[in-house]
Amino acid sequence: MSVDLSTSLGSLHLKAPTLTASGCAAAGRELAQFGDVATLGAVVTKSIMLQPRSGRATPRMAETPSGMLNSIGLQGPGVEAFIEKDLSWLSQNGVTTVVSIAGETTAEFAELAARLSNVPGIAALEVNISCPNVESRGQVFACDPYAAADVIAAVRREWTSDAPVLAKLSPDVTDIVSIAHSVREAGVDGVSMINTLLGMVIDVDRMKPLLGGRTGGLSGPAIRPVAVRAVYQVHAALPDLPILGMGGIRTGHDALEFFAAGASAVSIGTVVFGDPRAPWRVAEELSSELASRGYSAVRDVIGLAHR
Amino acid sequence: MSVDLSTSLGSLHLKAPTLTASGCAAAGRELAQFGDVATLGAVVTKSIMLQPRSGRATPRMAETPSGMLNSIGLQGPGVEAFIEKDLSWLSQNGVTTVVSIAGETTAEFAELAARLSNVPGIAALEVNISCPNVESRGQVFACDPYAAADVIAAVRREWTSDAPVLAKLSPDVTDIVSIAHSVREAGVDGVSMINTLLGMVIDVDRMKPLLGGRTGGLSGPAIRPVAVRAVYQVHAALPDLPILGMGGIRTGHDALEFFAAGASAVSIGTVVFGDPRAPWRVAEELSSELASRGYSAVRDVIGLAHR
Amino acid sequence: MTNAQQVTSEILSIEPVGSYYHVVFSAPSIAEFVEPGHFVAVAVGGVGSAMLLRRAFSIHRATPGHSIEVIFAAHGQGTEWLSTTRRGDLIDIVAPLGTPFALPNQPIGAVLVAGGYGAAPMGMLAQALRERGCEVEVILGAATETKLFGVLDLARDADSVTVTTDDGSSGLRGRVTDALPNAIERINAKVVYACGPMAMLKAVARVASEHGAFSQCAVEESMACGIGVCMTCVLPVIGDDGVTRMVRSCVEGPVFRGDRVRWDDVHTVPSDVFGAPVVGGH
Amino acid sequence: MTNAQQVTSEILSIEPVGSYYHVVFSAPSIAEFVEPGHFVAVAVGGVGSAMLLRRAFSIHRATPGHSIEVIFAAHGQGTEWLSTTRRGDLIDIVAPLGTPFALPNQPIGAVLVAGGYGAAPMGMLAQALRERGCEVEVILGAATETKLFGVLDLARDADSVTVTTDDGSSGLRGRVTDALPNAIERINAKVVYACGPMAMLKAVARVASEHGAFSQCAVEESMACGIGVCMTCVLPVIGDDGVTRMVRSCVEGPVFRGDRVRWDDVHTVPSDVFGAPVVGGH
Ligand SMILES: Cc1cc2nc3c(=O)[nH]c(=O)nc-3n(C[C@H](O)[C@H](O)[C@H](O)COP(=O)(O)OP(=O)(O)OC[C@H]3O[C@@H](n4cnc5c(N)ncnc54)[C@H](O)[C@@H]3O)c2cc1C
Ligand SMILES: Cc1cc2nc3c(=O)[nH]c(=O)nc-3n(C[C@H](O)[C@H](O)[C@H](O)COP(=O)(O)OP(=O)(O)OC[C@H]3O[C@@H](n4cnc5c(N)ncnc54)[C@H](O)[C@@H]3O)c2cc1C
Ligand SMILES: Cc1cc2nc3c(=O)[nH]c(=O)nc-3n(C[C@H](O)[C@H](O)[C@H](O)COP(=O)(O)O)c2cc1C
Ligand SMILES: Cc1cc2nc3c(=O)[nH]c(=O)nc-3n(C[C@H](O)[C@H](O)[C@H](O)COP(=O)(O)O)c2cc1C
Ligand code: FES
Ligand code: FES
Repeated sequence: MSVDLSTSLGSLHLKAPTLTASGCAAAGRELAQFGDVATLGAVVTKSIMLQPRSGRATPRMAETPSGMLNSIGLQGPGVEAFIEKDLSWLSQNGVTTVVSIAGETTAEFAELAARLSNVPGIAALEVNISCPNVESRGQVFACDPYAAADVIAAVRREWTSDAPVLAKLSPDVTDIVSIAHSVREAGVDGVSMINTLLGMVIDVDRMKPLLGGRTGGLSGPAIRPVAVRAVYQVHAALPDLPILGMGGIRTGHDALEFFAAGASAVSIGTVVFGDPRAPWRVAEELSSELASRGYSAVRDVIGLAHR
Repeated sequence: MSVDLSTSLGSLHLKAPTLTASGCAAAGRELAQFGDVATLGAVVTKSIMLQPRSGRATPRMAETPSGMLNSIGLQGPGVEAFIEKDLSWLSQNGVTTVVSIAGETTAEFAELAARLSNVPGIAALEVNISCPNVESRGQVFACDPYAAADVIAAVRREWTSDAPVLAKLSPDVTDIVSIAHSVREAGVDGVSMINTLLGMVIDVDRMKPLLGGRTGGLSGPAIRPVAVRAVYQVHAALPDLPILGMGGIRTGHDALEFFAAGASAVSIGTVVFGDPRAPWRVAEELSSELASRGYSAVRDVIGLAHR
Repeated sequence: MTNAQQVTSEILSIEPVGSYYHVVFSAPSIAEFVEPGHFVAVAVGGVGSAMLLRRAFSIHRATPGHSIEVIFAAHGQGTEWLSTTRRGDLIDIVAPLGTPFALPNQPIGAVLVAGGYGAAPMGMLAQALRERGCEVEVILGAATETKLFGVLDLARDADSVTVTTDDGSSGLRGRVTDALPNAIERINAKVVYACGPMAMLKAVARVASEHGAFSQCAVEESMACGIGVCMTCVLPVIGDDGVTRMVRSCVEGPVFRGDRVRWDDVHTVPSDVFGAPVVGGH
Repeated sequence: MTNAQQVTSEILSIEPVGSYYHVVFSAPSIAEFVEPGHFVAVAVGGVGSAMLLRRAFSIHRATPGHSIEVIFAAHGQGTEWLSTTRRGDLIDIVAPLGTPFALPNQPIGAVLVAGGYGAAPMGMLAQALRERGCEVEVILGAATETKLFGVLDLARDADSVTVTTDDGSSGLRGRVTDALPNAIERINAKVVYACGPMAMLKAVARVASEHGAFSQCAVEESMACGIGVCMTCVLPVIGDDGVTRMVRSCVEGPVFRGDRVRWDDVHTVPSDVFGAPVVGGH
């Protein structure tokens, strides 16, 4: 049986259900040696900032049980070089591109949205609000419903394109549903969830936090149950809000859990590091998982675990 | 080199650095076939409630990558049977016992503290505030600084024993430091951290949450980086507050991370299910880890990663 | 309660048998304590494994001073891993665990009913019963022939063996319970022992009761610890006092009296269970 | 950039050599593309593993149409696991990865310096250099004799081999850099190739510069992806434009010009690096 794997995130039609995750596929080019990136649902690019950025000191990663910590610190070339080099490569290669943006102030987010608004080849904007807000003693935007809504409202004002705007939520909150409510009110077309969990590894030889950035973001299959719970909760509360689900997806079976919990599409992040073909493989496996259970379209299972 | 593994949690002296974790060793008796429980730092008993309690429907557990979800629902015999059967066994066998209590209202916690105050053989009280507060639409006490402080203050009022009172904190909060502050103000002698993270697994055959209780608590090595971070943050903010650290400890090396982050003692939870000798083994391994790095006492490394 | 031991065991052999694998674990200090119905909890995954929990298997055979054996189906990740182990590999095991089958004091007739790998403990059980002078009838069922286990061995250990398969590929087409009434009558059985899927156990318990026999059913509940400390493996069982409690199948079971298990309420919390949520409460 | 391939490889052999293991991976479609200095990323842990990330190893040897080989030390959990694999096991590998050693167009003198398993790529490199008519001196160092690798093979592939050990258990007592100035002078070397611990690379780069030679250093940074998508493996490297950037060692490296790496600033973010935090900013 052939399974229809196409889906959508709000107004964005996706030919395939699996996307890359921001920061886990750079801007797609390196993955091209392992498969045709144009066949993916989309490439979600590494969060870009206005200015070039060196990122944090190394070590920037620590492997942990079924996961890893990273503290890259948003290293990147800045939005101008990104448009020139990365976006152009993606466009030329016919890749559906979701651009992730990050800022340290609400104004920076707004400026990024304004700058990218008229750039062709952007299928959606993912607003990574899981960054520290320098105007609020470093509290992460996504951890405060007001700060999160401010950023989204500012982006919305500047964003003149029809492409949907997604807010990327952090799981490090007491009540993720309230954050989802808040960004929805502020005008997002959907949410991406989850970003990493704040974690730490101690290097007991040096008796110091191992990572250059001291804390890091925990990702990978270790966090999958937290991600599935978050997707389930938000879909239960806001069934019409499209969700791009992610967090530890390794197999088609895992992806199916996210769709059943309420995701409309999924991103594959950390698992790509161990298996560069994962975004394609997971889509193929998802197809078999659906077929073997008698479903003919991935859209048919979205939110099914809520019945 | 012989390493001094004794430590303390506030006024409670512990002959060994590893304790069991609440809910992961019942009331100690079953572990006795694998080792002498009287040699452990302490047995922390399964959270006990006022009344007998059947717990949740099965399935109550799901294995997840490097972790597991549980939704036991605090099954237990109620405090009277607990005192009669469990506490008496523990006392007779010379086991250092930390009693964990749980309630659905502040009054229930207070009543438990009152009932247990004059019962001999309780080395410390661990107040499991990671339970839903029925008077507050099921919000977990530990997720709200006011509710958490109310419970602790109420327990403190009724608790006439000299044994220290610990609050067990949940990681499912935006800012665990503020909760720690709050329970400290309310009078705890220390904190236990972390309890499980809220998670979910979907059974994609039945297209329903797998667990009888739908969501469950995620534990095991998967969550260790979150636990180490939480311990580190709270110790940084409140260096004098004793911490009983836990979350995914599997080896002596892991335990050493917790001590370096600021824990004064550690509990071994989920890993006991796979290795019933873990509480003893981890202590032995910790001793070697310390010796090989030239430390002669575990007390000397508490908080060392903060220098 | 027999004391369980945690030991590092060497795999003395591992071989496919039909749809299953047959493993022999060295267990010199354990084997003598094993009774029919005991189980072993096996650590899976080796170095750097993501699987924290042990897998439970009925003990198929125990050779005192030497080894214990299990029969397992490669089902999910842990048993798949186990199927890739080889002779000489070292594996951590905990055994014997659980409450074994209760044996009669009288030389009565007994029917042993097993589904699939549920036949694993039946050889030991048949031998123990015959040593006590019992007449032993065995009924082995499975979905299809390759999923039958132990037919030849049991033919030796028991007085008679009846085989049923759902697809008729071996023996009678049908369910074990189709053959059960006859078997009970034939030897005037006073007890039925069963091991297999929950649905089968439930049906066996009912048929046994209907025919005036006791039943001893070995249940299979998902277990996190296997040693009684976690409370994941519970099911509603009626006590001697008539009160239903959520009882641990790893310690109080896996073998229960069939008439005591509330089969229809498994996976629920019956409202009359000890400590059940009160309305308006939890 | 050579295209990397992800393939399921069979372990054709795995043998201990001194303190290390020597593995031969079947890699018929990969081997012909391998150049000296390339590395392979190996998935570890098998079914149900908690280890998500690949382990990187220099390619020791490549036999076109057939196999690639690595030398590894069992160090942490992943390499420990790898050491328990056996002939016939299937393992997922990605190769060839990285930017290999740059080879000279002229038949110049070259000194190859390696510490411990850093000797792994040196045989291929020596061969490639000699094919170009270069004179090749090798200096192999290690803490102690059992940690030396490749002495005999390199004696065949190079013009001369000098050995140093920290404890004097083999060759000269001392560091590779103690022997380096002499070696450079002896053959009037124009380039020094180095592979080993960071501290060694730093010293080698300095000595090479002091003696007017270029250096090509293969660094070893902790890598999450190995393919250039994660930005974990960076170090500060000065570009042709004189600007220091945090550069990926898995793609732009692992081999860098020794005079371009800011050795003293590795594991920091120098204040003059491209995109460095501005004061008051991030
Ligand atoms: C008392 C007892 C005796 C058993 N005897 C046998 C036997 O003789 N032969 C045999 O093949 N199997 C037996 N089983 C079932 C066996 O334990 C499961 O097939 C096995 O645990 C599945 O592990 P997995 O890694 O393949 O599956 P996974 O799905 O990867 O397992 C995930 C988790 O769920 C648990 N789990 C999954 N399925 C079951 C199940 N059916 N029963 C209990 N836990 C489960 C696992 O233990 C593990 O913790 C027995 C189970 C129990 C409780
Ligand atoms: C380009 C390159 C070439 C290498 N060549 C060789 C070689 O030929 N032979 C050899 O024995 N080793 C080599 N190494 C080092 C080897 O990759 C590590 O020893 C190995 O990854 C350690 O894994 P583990 O599971 O033993 O350690 P763990 O501590 O369990 O590893 C945890 C994580 O840290 C990473 N890590 C740990 N140590 C290192 C390290 N020294 N370098 C990079 N990553 C590390 C691991 O890859 C893993 O992701 C090379 C490394 C790089 C980057
Ligand atoms: C190395 C690394 C870098 C990341 N960088 C970003 C980023 O720049 N922006 C962002 O929104 N998320 C970033 N993430 C988070 C992922 O996009 C994803 O939300 C998270 O890792 C959970 O998914 P996973 O478990 O599949 O990786 C990064 C994750 C990793 C591991
Ligand atoms: C099956 C199970 C039952 C638990 N029951 C309790 C409990 O009753 N009270 C409590 O405070 N914590 C309970 N916990 C949480 C543990 O005590 C511990 O805080 C948590 O599991 C993290 O530690 P670990 O990763 O070592 O298990 C339970 C955990 C598990 C896995
Ligand atoms: S499996 Fe833990 S109590 Fe039975
Ligand atoms: S290891 Fe990922 S970019 Fe180099």
